[in-house]
Amino acid sequence: KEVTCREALNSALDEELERDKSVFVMGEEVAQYHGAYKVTKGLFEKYGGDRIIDTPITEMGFAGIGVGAAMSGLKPVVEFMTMNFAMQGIDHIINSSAKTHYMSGGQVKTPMVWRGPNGPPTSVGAQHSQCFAAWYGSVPGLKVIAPYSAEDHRGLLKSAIRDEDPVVCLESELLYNMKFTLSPESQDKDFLLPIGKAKVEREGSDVTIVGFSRIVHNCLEAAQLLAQEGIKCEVINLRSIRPLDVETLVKSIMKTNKMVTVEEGWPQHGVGSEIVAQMVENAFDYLDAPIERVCGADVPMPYAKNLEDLAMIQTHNIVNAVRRVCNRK
Amino acid sequence: KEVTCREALNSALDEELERDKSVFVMGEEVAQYHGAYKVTKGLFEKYGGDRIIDTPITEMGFAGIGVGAAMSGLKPVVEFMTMNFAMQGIDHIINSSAKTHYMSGGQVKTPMVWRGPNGPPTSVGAQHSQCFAAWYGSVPGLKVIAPYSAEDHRGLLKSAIRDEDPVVCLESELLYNMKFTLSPESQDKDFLLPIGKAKVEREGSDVTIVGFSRIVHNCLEAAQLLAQEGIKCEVINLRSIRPLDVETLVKSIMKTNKMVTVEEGWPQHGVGSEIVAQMVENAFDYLDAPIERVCGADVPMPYAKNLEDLAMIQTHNIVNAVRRVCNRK
Amino acid sequence: NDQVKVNFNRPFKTYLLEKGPENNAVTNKKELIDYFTEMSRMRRIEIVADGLYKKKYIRGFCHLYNGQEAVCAGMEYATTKDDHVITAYRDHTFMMARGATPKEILAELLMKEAGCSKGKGGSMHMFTKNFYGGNGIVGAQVPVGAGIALTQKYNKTGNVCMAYYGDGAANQGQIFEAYNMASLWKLPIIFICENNHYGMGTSTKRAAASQDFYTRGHFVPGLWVDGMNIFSVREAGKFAADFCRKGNGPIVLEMDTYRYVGHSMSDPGTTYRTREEVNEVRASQDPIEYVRHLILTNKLATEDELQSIEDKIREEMDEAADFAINAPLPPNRDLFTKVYVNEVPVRGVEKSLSFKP
Amino acid sequence: NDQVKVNFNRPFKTYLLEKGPENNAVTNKKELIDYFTEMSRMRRIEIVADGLYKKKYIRGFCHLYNGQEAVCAGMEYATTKDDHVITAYRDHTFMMARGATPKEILAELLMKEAGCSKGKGGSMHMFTKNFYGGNGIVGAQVPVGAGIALTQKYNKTGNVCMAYYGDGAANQGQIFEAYNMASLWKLPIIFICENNHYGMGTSTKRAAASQDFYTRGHFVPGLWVDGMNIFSVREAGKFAADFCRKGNGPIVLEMDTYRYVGHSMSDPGTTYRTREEVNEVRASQDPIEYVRHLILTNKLATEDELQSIEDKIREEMDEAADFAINAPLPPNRDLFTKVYVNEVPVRGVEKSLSFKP
Ligand SMILES: Cc1ncc(C[n+]2csc(CCOP(=O)(O)OP(=O)(O)O)c2C)c(N)n1
Ligand SMILES: Cc1ncc(C[n+]2csc(CCOP(=O)(O)OP(=O)(O)O)c2C)c(N)n1
Ligand SMILES: [Mg+2]
Ligand SMILES: [Mg+2]
Repeated sequence: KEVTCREALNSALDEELERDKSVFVMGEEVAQYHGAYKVTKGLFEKYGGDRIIDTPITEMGFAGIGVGAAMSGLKPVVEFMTMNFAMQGIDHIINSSAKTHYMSGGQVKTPMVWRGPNGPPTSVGAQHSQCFAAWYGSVPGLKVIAPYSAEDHRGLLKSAIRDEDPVVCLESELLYNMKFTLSPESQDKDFLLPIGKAKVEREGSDVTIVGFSRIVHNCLEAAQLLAQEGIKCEVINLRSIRPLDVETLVKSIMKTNKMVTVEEGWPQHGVGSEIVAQMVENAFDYLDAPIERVCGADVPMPYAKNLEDLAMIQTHNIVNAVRRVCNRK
Repeated sequence: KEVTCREALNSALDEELERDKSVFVMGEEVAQYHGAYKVTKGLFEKYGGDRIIDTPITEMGFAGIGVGAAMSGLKPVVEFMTMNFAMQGIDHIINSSAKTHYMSGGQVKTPMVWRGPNGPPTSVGAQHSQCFAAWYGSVPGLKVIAPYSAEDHRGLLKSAIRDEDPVVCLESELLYNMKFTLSPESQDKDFLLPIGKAKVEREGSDVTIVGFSRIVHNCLEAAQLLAQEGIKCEVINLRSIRPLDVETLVKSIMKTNKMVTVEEGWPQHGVGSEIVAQMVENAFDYLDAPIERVCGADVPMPYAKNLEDLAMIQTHNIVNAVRRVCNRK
Repeated sequence: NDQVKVNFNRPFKTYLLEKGPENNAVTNKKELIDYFTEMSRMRRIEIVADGLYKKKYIRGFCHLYNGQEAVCAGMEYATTKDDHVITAYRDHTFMMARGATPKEILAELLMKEAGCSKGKGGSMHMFTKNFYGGNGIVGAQVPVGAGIALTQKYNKTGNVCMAYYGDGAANQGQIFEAYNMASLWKLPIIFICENNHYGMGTSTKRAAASQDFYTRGHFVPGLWVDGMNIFSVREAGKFAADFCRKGNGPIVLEMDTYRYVGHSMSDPGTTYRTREEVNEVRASQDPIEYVRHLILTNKLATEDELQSIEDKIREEMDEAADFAINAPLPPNRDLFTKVYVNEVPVRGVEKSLSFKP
Repeated sequence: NDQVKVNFNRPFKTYLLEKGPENNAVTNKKELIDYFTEMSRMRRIEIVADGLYKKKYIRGFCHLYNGQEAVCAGMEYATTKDDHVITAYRDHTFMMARGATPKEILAELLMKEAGCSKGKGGSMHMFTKNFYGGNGIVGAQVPVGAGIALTQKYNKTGNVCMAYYGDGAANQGQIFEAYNMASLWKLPIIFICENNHYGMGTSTKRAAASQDFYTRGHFVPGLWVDGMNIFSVREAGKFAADFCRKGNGPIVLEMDTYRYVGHSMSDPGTTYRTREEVNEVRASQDPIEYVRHLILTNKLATEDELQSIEDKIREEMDEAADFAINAPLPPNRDLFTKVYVNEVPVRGVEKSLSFKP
């Protein structure tokens, strides 16, 4: 069955709303408008305004309301129109949701999902293009997922909703329309993907390419191009940013001895930096070449297409990096 | 001359207020109460309420006001009582101050300083102990400084105030009372330290220890202890998180071939991760051992002293890490 | 017949309400003794905490409630334990009002495993049944409270949420966002502004363009309440809870009250206000002395009887303090637990000191 | 004598003001022709942008102002170019009102180096003298505007800042924080709520517990203004600027207006409101048609004369569009410049593609 990632998210929400009456969805335009990106299409009609709640444009306020609802027994799925706007309510994500279980000695739980499109779409400029994977991924108490395929979207979001901890789900506007085949298992109402486990999307023995979210597509594309040159790439889709599946990465690098990390966010203190640090800590003696990081350019996102193209990762950037890593003597 | 870091900040503010009428200070309790940590003592009396402005407890609002003032020609020094509360206004720091110069094609400037105590003091629990170095350090358009000594505090804050870009100044409550000797040069009214340059606090040939802010003290302590075992540590005080002085780090590691990074923040996507990634990129062939990261434990900060001591870096943790790095065969 | 009628000499002020509560209340011996006892316990636990702090048993922030007891106590007598409460960092007495024992509260302050948050939360982060802390970010607890109220509406429990915040917090934007959504969605929430006239060292008139906090909800009805009088508080609380339970949506209560002590332990509390001001409030409006006075003038108990209540409280708190002092710290392993609901590997300060469940 | 008296059929409503402006205004031929011209230029540039968008010359968000022209234009005629303006993302016409040329505006939309932001900002991020954008985060521009007003007070310039925001934005907490500080500090700021009745697909009554946006400052005086009538806007603007310049602090103007088009280009704008509603407003309240009507009924110009103004505008805008289409993209090097005021090394997507100044 071919579905878009939008449909995958939609079906995951639908099934979990159906399954558990304590699950509800809130956010700007999620109900009557069906979501700015139509992810919640049809849910308002099916579940009504008590469970699919349109909020005013007050991110800090409804983030706090989400936390309070979670603390008192509900399971909110809080949509931010984009994760850029979540910055207005980020204090609640960090200080109210992530830290409370610990601070309360385990008494209070905040089972909830914070979701929305993250990272650069195209042509919307600097304030609407930031990737927050590294920020949220740094915070103990949060889990952070970043689905790539339709299967990822279904399996991870369903797991996130059922999780007892707060989970940040970083989506990509550019993936919403992308189509993937759903395996029969993944169509099951109880199909869950474990949070904290990466997926080897393609096996290879020469070099490991690691990415997450939308850019996995380009990683796979690069791998295909490189195969024609005889370079066998292993492509790892992280799926989760936190917990980070270091084990799978180490296993891969022990085989390939080379790695390229790929992320759309800024380089400094990024997911790539952490992966390099982990590989140095855990697989130093297996490293045959310095790990290269391919990242979004270290600038606020420009609007002009030529500049934006240069600011965003293109498949050839990954190809170049892999070649350099593989050709190093 | 011996002064505390609090006095160093205070004199820097005083001199810059004196020098440039467009400089003003705003924040909670900065004027009549002299600052929650007394950093602004005496300034209200000297410069009056128009230039030393007490704000209500509305971080998002006054952060925005600071940006607007900077855009229209003033040079605000915005104090957050602690950087934890800056999270309420972080959207303005990122989206309004850091990105505007770029988005406007260079037309609009936001020369301003965002300052306040950052990272763990002691015994105030999870919501008041977060380190934001990695977050702010990831953002193009921002400069981020993290002074250690009294000289650092004076020279970096004065540079920050005179800088044409927005600068985040991450201080440490635990340093405010710490005394340092000020060299004669550093007492000069025009004493400036360059933003983006690290300082070699202690030279050594066996291993490089890198830290910033308060923990540099422990790095130096560790170096002294290790000297007794014959391990010669080079200690680098980063001073700036962004731009990160990769050059100085590379120079050091080319000499010592070993490194330990030390930071009080959480490990994942931290400053240490970036340093490891940079060393792998720039000095791979000089690395004789995996770089070890010593970081705050990956938990929300607990209150109980025994747990807090375990969550925070102690000098012996640095010593242990250095020994491991040096004894690796 | 031990009924006592109390007239309020600082009457309610109403906002967007046709009629507020009556400016008097009826009480009786049992209630009066209860109120005296409960408020005295509140006062006492803070005095004990203060002493323990000065002896360095307690570290960090420690915000005491002395002077404000009538608010916390009065609201509890106006509602039920199935209703919900959230407040900021000045939370010790709220814990007690919600049923937590002095032992677990003091043990928490003393960082012990037996503390209500297992020593992990401290003064600002205490939680118990239907009480959601103990929050350190000024104002943040208010929308969280609205979320708790949302749950009540969602589950049709008929219960309300009381969300407390200070006069300083009252300017935070997120509180206005909460007012708006609570009104739109008719959430059963009582917004309770404890106006103790200062946010740290800043008096209300330097922080708030309008100091009529009971009107600050703008489209939310409100009541100004003498927060030093437990009966005013109780009547306002009943009125407000009833208003919410009827599905009218939120209401704001401004509690006019006073903090006798400094903001936290490092603040002497006398640089931004005079000692005279503090003494004057203490002498003329103390909430406990007021109840004592009612009891004595109505001859419902003797001075000796009250003294013996106080002695018992002193004993209870001293015992709790002893317990807390002698209780063990949390085990080191706890550093790594409760980060998530299930135990997972957690990195320590050194990688080699990491936790494996 | 070409004076024309205009009576407002939708009178002002005042809030916390003893007296608002008169419900009429006097104008003359020159003004009427100017207003007609300026508003027509505003309408036209948006129509051209719309066309260029549909031809895929413009990408991403593009928020048009059609229908709201009287607000932006009227306020400009009430103030001077030394006063300051900040708005959200619906900003093209504000740029023009502040003196930017259609060429630089359209070039920006078409991502060209000749654009006002050198192609880096796009539709939402335009800036020019005393105009601070073009801001994409709903509500954030309002405290920033208060900061610009702070500068005016600090430097005693006698100028005011106009901070625009939508009805949807009006619920954002930071706006209330700005109201409070602006009042406390008596900042010369005009808060201008452009109530076009929808924030994206949400009507005001679903988003705001009170839809009287001119009163939402609570302690800030306010005026409700017919935002479809440039004279009402102008009189309100003069009144407000005068109020601010006298040191009275802030004032809120609610501009009742309407957006003819969808929220942005992907929104047809007809799922949450009916086509009839849109057509009805357009037919009965159009701000440009109103001025045309005044000119014609007062015989200050002929239809032909107005037509020739419109033709000239069309020419101006077509020329600007041509210019924009043919202008070059920014040089690739620009990717790395203006991150900071001084050029510094910047990392590219690949480290090897990094910039060295
Ligand atoms: C967002 C935020 N800003 C600042 C602080 C520091 N702070 C803690 S309490 C306080 C004063 C609050 O005053 P008020 O709301 O009146 O409560 P009170 O202490 O009087 O009970 C401040 C500024 C904080 N904890 N959180
Ligand atoms: C903080 C934030 N939240 C959400 C958005 C997405 N968004 C952009 S415009 C808009 C609607 C704003 O409506 P209104 O303030 O009425 O202005 P109008 O578009 O009608 O001019 C929304 C929700 C945003 N840009 N910023
Ligand atoms: Mg107070
Ligand atoms: Mg609108």
